[in-house]
Amino acid sequence: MVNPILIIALLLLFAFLMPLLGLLHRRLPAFATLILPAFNLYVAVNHFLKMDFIPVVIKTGGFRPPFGINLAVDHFSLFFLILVNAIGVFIALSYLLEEQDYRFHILFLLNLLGASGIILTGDLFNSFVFLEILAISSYALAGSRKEKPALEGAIKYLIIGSIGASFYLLGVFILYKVTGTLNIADIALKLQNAKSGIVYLAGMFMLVGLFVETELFPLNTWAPDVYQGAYNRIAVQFSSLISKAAIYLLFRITFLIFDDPLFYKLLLVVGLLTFVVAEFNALAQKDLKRMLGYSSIGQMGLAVLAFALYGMISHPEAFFAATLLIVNHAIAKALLFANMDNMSENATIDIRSVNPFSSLMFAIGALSVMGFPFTLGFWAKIEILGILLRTNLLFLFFLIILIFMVEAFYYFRVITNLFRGETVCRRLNPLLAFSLVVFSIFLVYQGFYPIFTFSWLNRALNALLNKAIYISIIAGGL
Amino acid sequence: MSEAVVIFSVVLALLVVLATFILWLTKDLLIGVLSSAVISLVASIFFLILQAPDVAITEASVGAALTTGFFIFALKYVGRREDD
Amino acid sequence: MNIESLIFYGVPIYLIVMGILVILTTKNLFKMLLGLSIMDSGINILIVALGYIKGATAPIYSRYPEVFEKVVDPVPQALVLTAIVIGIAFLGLGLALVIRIKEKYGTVNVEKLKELKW
Amino acid sequence: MYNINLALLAILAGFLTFFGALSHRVLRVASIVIGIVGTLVFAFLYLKPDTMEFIRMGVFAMSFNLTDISRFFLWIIISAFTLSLLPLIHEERSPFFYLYYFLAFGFASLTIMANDLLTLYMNFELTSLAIFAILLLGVRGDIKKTALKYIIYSLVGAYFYLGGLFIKFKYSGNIGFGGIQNVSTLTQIAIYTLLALPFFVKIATMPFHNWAPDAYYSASDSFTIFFSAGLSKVGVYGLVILMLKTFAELFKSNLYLPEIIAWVGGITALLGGIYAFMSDDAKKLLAYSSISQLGYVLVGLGLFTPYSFSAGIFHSVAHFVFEGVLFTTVAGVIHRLGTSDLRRMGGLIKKMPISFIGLLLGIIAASGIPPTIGFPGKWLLYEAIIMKGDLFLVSLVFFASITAFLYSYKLVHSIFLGKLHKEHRDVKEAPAGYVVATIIFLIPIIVFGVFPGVIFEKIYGFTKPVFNHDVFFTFNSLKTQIGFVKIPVAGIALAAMFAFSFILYLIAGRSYRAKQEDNYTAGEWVDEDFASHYAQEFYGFMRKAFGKLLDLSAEKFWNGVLTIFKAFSELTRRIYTGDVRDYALYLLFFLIVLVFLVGGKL
Amino acid sequence: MIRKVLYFLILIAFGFFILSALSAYFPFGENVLTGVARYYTEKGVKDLGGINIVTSVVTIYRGFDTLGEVTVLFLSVTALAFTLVGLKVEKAKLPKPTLIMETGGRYLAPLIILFGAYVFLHGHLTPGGGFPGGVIIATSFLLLLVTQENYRFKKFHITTTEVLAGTLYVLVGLLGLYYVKSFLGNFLKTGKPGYLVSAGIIPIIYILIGFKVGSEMTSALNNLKEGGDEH
Repeated sequence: MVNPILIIALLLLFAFLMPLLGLLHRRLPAFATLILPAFNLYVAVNHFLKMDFIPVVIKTGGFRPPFGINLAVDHFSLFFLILVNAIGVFIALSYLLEEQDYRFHILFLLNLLGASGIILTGDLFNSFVFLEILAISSYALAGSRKEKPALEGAIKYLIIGSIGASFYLLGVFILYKVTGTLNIADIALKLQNAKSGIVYLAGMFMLVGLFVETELFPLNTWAPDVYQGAYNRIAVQFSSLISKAAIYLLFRITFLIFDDPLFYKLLLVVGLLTFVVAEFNALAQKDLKRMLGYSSIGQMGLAVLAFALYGMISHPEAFFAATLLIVNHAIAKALLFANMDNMSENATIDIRSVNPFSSLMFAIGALSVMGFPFTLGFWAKIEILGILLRTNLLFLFFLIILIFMVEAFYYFRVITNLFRGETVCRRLNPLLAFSLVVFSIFLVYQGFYPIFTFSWLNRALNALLNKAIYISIIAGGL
Repeated sequence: MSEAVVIFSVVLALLVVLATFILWLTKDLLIGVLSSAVISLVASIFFLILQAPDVAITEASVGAALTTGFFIFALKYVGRREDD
Repeated sequence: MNIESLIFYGVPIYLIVMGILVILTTKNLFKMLLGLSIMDSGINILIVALGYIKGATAPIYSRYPEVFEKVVDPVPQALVLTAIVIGIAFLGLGLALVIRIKEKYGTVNVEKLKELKW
Repeated sequence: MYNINLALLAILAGFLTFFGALSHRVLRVASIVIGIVGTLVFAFLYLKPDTMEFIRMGVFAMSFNLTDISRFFLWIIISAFTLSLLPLIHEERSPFFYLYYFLAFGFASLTIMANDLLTLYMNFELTSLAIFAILLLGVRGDIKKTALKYIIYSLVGAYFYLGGLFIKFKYSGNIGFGGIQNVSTLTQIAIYTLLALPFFVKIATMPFHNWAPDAYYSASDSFTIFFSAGLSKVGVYGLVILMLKTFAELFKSNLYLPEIIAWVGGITALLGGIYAFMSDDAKKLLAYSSISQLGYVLVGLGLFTPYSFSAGIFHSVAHFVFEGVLFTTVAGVIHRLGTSDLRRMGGLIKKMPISFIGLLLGIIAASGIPPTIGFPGKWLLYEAIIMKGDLFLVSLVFFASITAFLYSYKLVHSIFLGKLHKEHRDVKEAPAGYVVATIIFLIPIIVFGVFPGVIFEKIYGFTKPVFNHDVFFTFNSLKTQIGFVKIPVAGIALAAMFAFSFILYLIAGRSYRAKQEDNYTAGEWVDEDFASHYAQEFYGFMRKAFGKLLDLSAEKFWNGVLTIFKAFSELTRRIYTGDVRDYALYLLFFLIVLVFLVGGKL
Repeated sequence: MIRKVLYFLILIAFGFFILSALSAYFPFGENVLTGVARYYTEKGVKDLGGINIVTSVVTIYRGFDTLGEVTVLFLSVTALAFTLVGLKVEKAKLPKPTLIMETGGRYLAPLIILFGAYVFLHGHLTPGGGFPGGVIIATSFLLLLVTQENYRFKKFHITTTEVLAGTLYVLVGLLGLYYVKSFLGNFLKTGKPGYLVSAGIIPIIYILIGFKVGSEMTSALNNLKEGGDEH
């Protein structure tokens, strides 16, 4: 098996080499951009299949944790790694046919690096560093269109994100002060029984930083602007790659370190607010991409809500629902946003002229987000409603169903327009079209027969759920 | 730490307060940049007092020199006046 | 709360809040970046101050084999080194974006930067 | 195992027709015929009761089961589908249309075969989606609005159904059709309401009805045959299965729920009838008539006495037959005339005789006159209500049937009677497909009208286990505690009365054909083309009477709901002021809130 | 105005709350080294032979962070250049440097570069290290950019230095992976603490970092001054 550290090392190596590659041949950067995520995907899948349930610790600097920084590789992190890199591969595929500044490819690779690093690392401050890599590359990518809206969204995101990141750093350091270590597992070990108040304060500081990246309610104000302003495939990265890596970190930290009712309650409230507000805003949108962005935010809120329900019914089904929703949302939104490339520039919700292929793709993606039967989203919806009912919160249950109706309304409004619009065929990027087809086939096939997703998800969640093994393996040294 | 250092740092603290207020209230961005440079200089002295020479030298070179350079070059495009 | 903690905790926290205050009250993007930078310096000072130990020297054993001094916590300093560099990193990007915005909008006044809303 | 293949076959035929229609019209016709034949052959040979399941995961397994009930309704749908395909031969539509058409049939059949609530839900949703796609390819009216309205109504119903499904699962531990034990009546009623909602929407019960007129109006004419005669039975099936299998105890024990549902049905029947004879468009009229007739069905099912229940199911069969023939003939007329506006028709009796006969028998059946199929159901229904002793309901249903007479007469008069319009001089009889379909539809109208026992026997098969009532019918007569009718006799009597009055008319009738010139027209010259045809402002006085009723429409209510949602969203979106300082302010306040959350612990 | 004052008061109150909380939990200056810090201060020199513990922590113990840090810097410089590509504004000229500035700058810059080199060479012995050293070198270029009118340098050289330094850094890490089975592990002899040639790979890493940071910052400054390179 390949050492997972190579995922990061090679990404870095090629990122550093990229200017030279750009000088050698103008196509080389694009190929590198495609090959590296593919390599990561290979490594991740390989580990996922070969590994047993004990997490693998990869130490750097030659010192065992907590003295050196370590990568903690288990099925849960690998699952997210696979998700992120698969999206990365299919997005990078479409850049083969396009002229891009080599710096753009550097940004893309480093964005992927940040996501992979966040997912792989077992060290809290290291996660901050990778979060910054992710964030800064995201700012640049958000502004990469260099038009008015893109720059505006980017600068807003930069200001809010920087404040959040600073508080995240502060929280991390307070945790270090309390426990004398920066290793996640070690901190979890030290904080298992006794949490002093300052730990809660640190947790809140860190949550502020994470909420900005995971697009949760009061701090997601930048997100719609970025979604509307950025290029479509950058929007794909935001909805399917960046926020997913961040939400991985949120889950990991909340479950390992701050495993406390207060935090679950907070996440529940925030997730619910995010979901409701975002879906209602999506109902009122005219701009199609902005609408999709709001819907994306809402899905993140729903995932966090499902995750937070674990605090009430301590039953793994909550995590299952949340993660399944994340997978479905990542792929469906990748489909929807990438599909926007086939539609006219800044299309509105009553879009007329569009080609049949992209209408079909939009329909599949939208149905999957809505959780229509025989799409992957259906199972996610079923799981969510199931755990909502376990909690006996009937009010919440019906509120969520109501919001589902709102969602269905604004999506079907667009679908109706799409299928009545006179069909004008535009030239598609064939590789992008290929990626779209792959996404849609995955969604529908998994909707018919989700055994594949379910089994992998179960393995991932087993890895997440037995904390004890994770902690004892990684922090056992001390 | 000794009395003298404490008094010295109190003076520095007052300097920081002054600089921040200037930065906050001034309409001239160049003055703002310079006051932020002053702040990072004070910060580097604080680092020195707090027995962190590595950080001090980094902060001095990065915060005081380089950041200021960045800001001043950027100011060339943005313009000095903060237009309300 | 003695005078020292008032200085070495108070000043950085004061810098943080002033940074936020500048961001909240200015109309000028450039100035917002200034606010971010002083906020960062505040966080850095706070971290180093939290790692300080009375009567300890810097973690450099300049007279290594003979004397083994009592030193302050090296980890915060290492972290702050990283944090400083990260700070200037997003500052540089932010400046570039601001310059671009100045080019496109002709102004860096956030009240005129409200094309995307609602 | 075989039953599923019906759907697969339909989907296959759909794709076949899709490619056929892409290539050439002959191929299209050929593949449609193949579809008809294949469906029928399969249905006759392979439909045998058995169960199957696949995709098991956790508590859920996608399971199908062909019980007697589902087989009964499946046959209705199959016949409606195949018969509606005949007129479709003459329709030139986009290839996707045929695909969706077959898909709708396939998923509807799967819905009916489903053996648990979740499987039913999934296929029900897909049926709605297919119908939505067909409506998107509609021919007249505001197609987008119609399709959107339809899918939203169905989805709202379906989501509530999903909620009810989960609550049922919570209480009973399974998602099968099995009943729920030891749960308070109120909870059961709530669950029933949630579960039944999509089916109420499907059979267009008031106030969930107002997708129907637009949908019938704008959809393709031959699809409306299938839509009204076939697909609405999915809703009836859902109600029946819920009442018989899941909530039988509830309906037996509870006093109010049956009454309420019956009343809802009655009101639907009455208002539907009124709207029907008010509307000046043939298809809207038929749509409302369909709604009103399904209202009768709901009355029968709701009362939940053995007689009423059997009557309801029987009347749903009748509904399939006469709505089928009515929509077919009207579709033929529209196909020839190119308009569905009643005010621009008239005098076609000589041009399209077969269509006229079909329509005539259809409306006779719809008005429930023996010996047609409309009669036994309504008779039994009256008996049942009277035995229940609910006189208000009786009068309600009675008035409803009067409206049935009114709109039936309006339909036949303004299409076929009166004076022929000039531009319709050289209209021919409807094409072969329509005619054949009409004739085939006419057979059951008479046969099952005279021998209802054939159907009642089937119905008895699955009402017996629930009500264990004794047989109340022979093959041609019905007998309850308070009444007895031998249908041939009744039919002959009625025919005799009709003959007598006709003879009287021949002897003593003082009528002669008036020349056009004899018309009194205020002294101006009237040429041959002047249509003195009483179709304008038909029932105008009625409109004066019921005008207020027309004003208060459920649509306004639902639009109000939507407006409230929109207003709320307008409110929430204001949070996202494009000003980054506000964003920072949110961050600060959120931070402060968080800090004070833990402030106590510090 | 009233809004400003209101925010000010709110924020001051908030800050005071945080301040009290912090100083209640961590009284200033009286904490004992526990956990990893204890280990670093006690075993650090023995492990790596660098007497500057901070340097050891930065480059080896938490070397992975430092790699990430370098990446962040590289990322931001790239992003800056990428964002400024094709900027179309008339460049407001800096004030024309006087003779003194020009001459002083010309003679001062090499010394500053020398100082920067010293700083990152002695990173494991004295305060300083790669980042300050590199930045100091960059500041010398800043001086040249400000004082020397129409001063240019070959972008190609800068880029090559940057690429080589970064690549070599990663390669050193991979060598560690090859020799001591750990990325960025120290695979050289630690040598005698306190001497210039000691502390294993720490000086190498710092030299590379110094070159990388210096070149990156220089190109960033140049980009800011020239308003992006015409790509």
